[in-house]
Amino acid sequence: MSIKLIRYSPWLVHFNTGGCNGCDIEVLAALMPHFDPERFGVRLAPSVRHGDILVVTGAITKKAAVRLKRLYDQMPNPKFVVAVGACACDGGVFKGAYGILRGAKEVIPVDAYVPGCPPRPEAILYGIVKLFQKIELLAKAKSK
Amino acid sequence: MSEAKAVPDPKDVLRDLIIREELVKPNRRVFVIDKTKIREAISRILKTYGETSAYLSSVAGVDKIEQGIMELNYFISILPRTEVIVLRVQLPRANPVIDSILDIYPGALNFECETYDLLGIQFNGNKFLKRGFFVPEDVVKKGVYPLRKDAKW
Amino acid sequence: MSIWQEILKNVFKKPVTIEYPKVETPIEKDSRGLQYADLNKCTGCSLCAIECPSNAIEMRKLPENIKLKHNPRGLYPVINYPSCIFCYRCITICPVNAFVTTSEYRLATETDKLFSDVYSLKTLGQG
Amino acid sequence: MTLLTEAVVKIPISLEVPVGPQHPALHEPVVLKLYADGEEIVNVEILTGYNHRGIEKLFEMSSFYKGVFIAPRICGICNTIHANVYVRAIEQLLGMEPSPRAKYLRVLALELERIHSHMLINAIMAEILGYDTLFMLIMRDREYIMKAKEILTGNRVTSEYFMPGGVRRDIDDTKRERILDLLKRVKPRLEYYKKLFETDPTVTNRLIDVGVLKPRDVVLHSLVGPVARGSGVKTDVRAEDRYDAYGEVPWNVVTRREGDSMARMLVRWDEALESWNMCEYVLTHLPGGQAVVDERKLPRVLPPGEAYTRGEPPRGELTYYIIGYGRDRPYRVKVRTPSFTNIINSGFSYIGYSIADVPVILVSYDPCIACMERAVLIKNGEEKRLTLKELANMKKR
Repeated sequence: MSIKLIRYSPWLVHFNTGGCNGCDIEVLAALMPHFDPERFGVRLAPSVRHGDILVVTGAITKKAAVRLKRLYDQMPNPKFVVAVGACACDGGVFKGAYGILRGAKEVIPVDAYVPGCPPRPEAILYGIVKLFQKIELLAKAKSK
Repeated sequence: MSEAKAVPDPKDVLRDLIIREELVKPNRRVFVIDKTKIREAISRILKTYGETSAYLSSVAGVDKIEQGIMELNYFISILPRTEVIVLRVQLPRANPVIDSILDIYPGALNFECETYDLLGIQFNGNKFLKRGFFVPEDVVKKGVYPLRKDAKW
Repeated sequence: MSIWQEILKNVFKKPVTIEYPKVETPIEKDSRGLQYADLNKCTGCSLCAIECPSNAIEMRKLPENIKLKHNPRGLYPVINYPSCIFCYRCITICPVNAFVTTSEYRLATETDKLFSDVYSLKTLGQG
Repeated sequence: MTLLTEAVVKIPISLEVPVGPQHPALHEPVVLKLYADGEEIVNVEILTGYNHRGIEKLFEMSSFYKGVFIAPRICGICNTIHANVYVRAIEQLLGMEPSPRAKYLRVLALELERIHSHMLINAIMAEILGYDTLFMLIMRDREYIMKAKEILTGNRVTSEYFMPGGVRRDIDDTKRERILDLLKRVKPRLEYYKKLFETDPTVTNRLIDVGVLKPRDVVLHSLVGPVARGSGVKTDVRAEDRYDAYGEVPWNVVTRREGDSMARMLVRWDEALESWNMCEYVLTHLPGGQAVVDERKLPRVLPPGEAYTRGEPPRGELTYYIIGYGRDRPYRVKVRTPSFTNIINSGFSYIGYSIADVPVILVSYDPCIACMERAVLIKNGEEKRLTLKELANMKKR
């Protein structure tokens, strides 16, 4: 039941793990009046402890990976992770550099991937909508 | 134009320190100087042009493994001449040590820390140097300087 | 006085918000979106896979039942979209202009693998 | 400075406030560790490395043309200038010269980016001050610039617009008209926001006389860009090097004498208006000819040599030092980003101001925001997490 409730007003936690800020300004733009996701109750949570969906952007640097894991552990259950951008999905152009890991999936479980470098704000919202569909399926499976 | 004439040429300022002159594209003059003279050269530039018109633009270390040396390029932007000059020093690769210019140019802090962390060039007199300024822990533990050409991790 | 003008203006103005999933946002037709190889033109030269900055392209063998005269090696490029940075280097470097470009951006997936082989193989059917 | 630190460590009530671990915008994000005596800041320690991706090594490992696409990913907000400076370094090695039309189009892309970046940082400043309406309004009008950028380059943020020898796509007359139309909508808004920043007490009360920098400090600490120009140091690489078409397009270097946070923000508004004029000039005086370069015909191997090119991103001087050694990949690439000096070397400027002023001063250096979302406040062993905004409001409590 609790999984289903998230759908009504999921709060995002945005964490940049060391990317170029391109995805960050697109996540920011997706929350701006032009798209206004507060129509669905989506908004940025002031703290991880209030969040439902963790939006990871940027290449996962080794120093930030430790913090990402800690952040994920601090989030209340049920929690979901969206990896935004090529770097968070599997390293993007930085594959093979000594400072980074290949994608957020090496640190935490990821539920949805949004490709693009950076993805458009519409694409990010589409990714979140896609996650909702997944959540709904999960809720159905649980209620059975 | 008359203003530009009043500003002395950096070549005249550093005349007795220059070992040889090179050129970096596009039209940046390189003055190769001895590694012990770097402090003198920089304080001379600062004195000549004044404290508000010449700033340290960048410090680039290069590992030249075939010649067994490390090169350190100080890029200095001289505002009244709208020119960038390069001071180049060469250090032995086995023991790359140079005097810090931190007390002359406080702006050298980030460059010296970065160069130490990535290339392992020691700056005498800079006590802010530490490993892990940029480089992740696991690379630091192995004692590897990632920008050296023989670095493996 | 001016504040009343401002209020009146804002009352009759349309809101800037685009109700996104219901209403499509206006997108440039030539903005960089999903791209895939057209197998009618591709010669399997692997240049795109070599040049790709993010190594998102792998060369795969064509399915057994397909034999193409212009593609003697039987290879074709498959793009992994979550890894692709949509720089279109593959398109500008391709010697035979074998790539099809679209402005499709809705690519979100639940796995970290989303390959372009489906789109590429479809091009053969179209003829 | 060191004496002060030691003194503070001994005072039991002193406060240690690390701001952020996260500072993604720069190629080197930082933690600001503030040591405060009561409300007054006595020392700032800057820790780095959370964003170190090893890009300089990556350049050495991949070919020159892959580097053209790696360079923009150093910073997403100033990506066009990164690509531009890198590409110009390659052009220097190759001895190539882009066509006049390509030069004008490059200036257009760079200046559109400058407008949107300056609007973004001013919006962030408004948000830090608690002025959310202004934040939303500026972000709304910024979308017009993003649209113009999309029409020109094909993507909203990362443009991939530059190639040695020219640009990667051209514009036709309809596109030109559309960009002009979008720009015309933005200009009155830019003027309005500038006036707002000058007169609105919500903004002026927090910004004036906060974080004053003297010209001498600016130059000795290698601070660049609007930070230096706000203190009266006339440094602008566009005027010094006159790269691309900056020698032909008429424009002025904006400087201010005050040196406080307000001066830095107003320099940004003035520059945005200046960029607007440049964009309009470029669009109305676009020379004809070929702008798009055929990438298949570019040489794969570059001659040995060294090139040191500079550019002026929205945040200050950006330099690339590239050594080629006769192969298809560079021997060494050294990147100096503006925020690298502006943030790490500016620790001295916080001293003497109160904790609530720190976010204001930091944002006025344009650290590529979003980043500093979280601060930890440690007091008497208790740990409390604060957002940057809460930190800014601490004075009022």
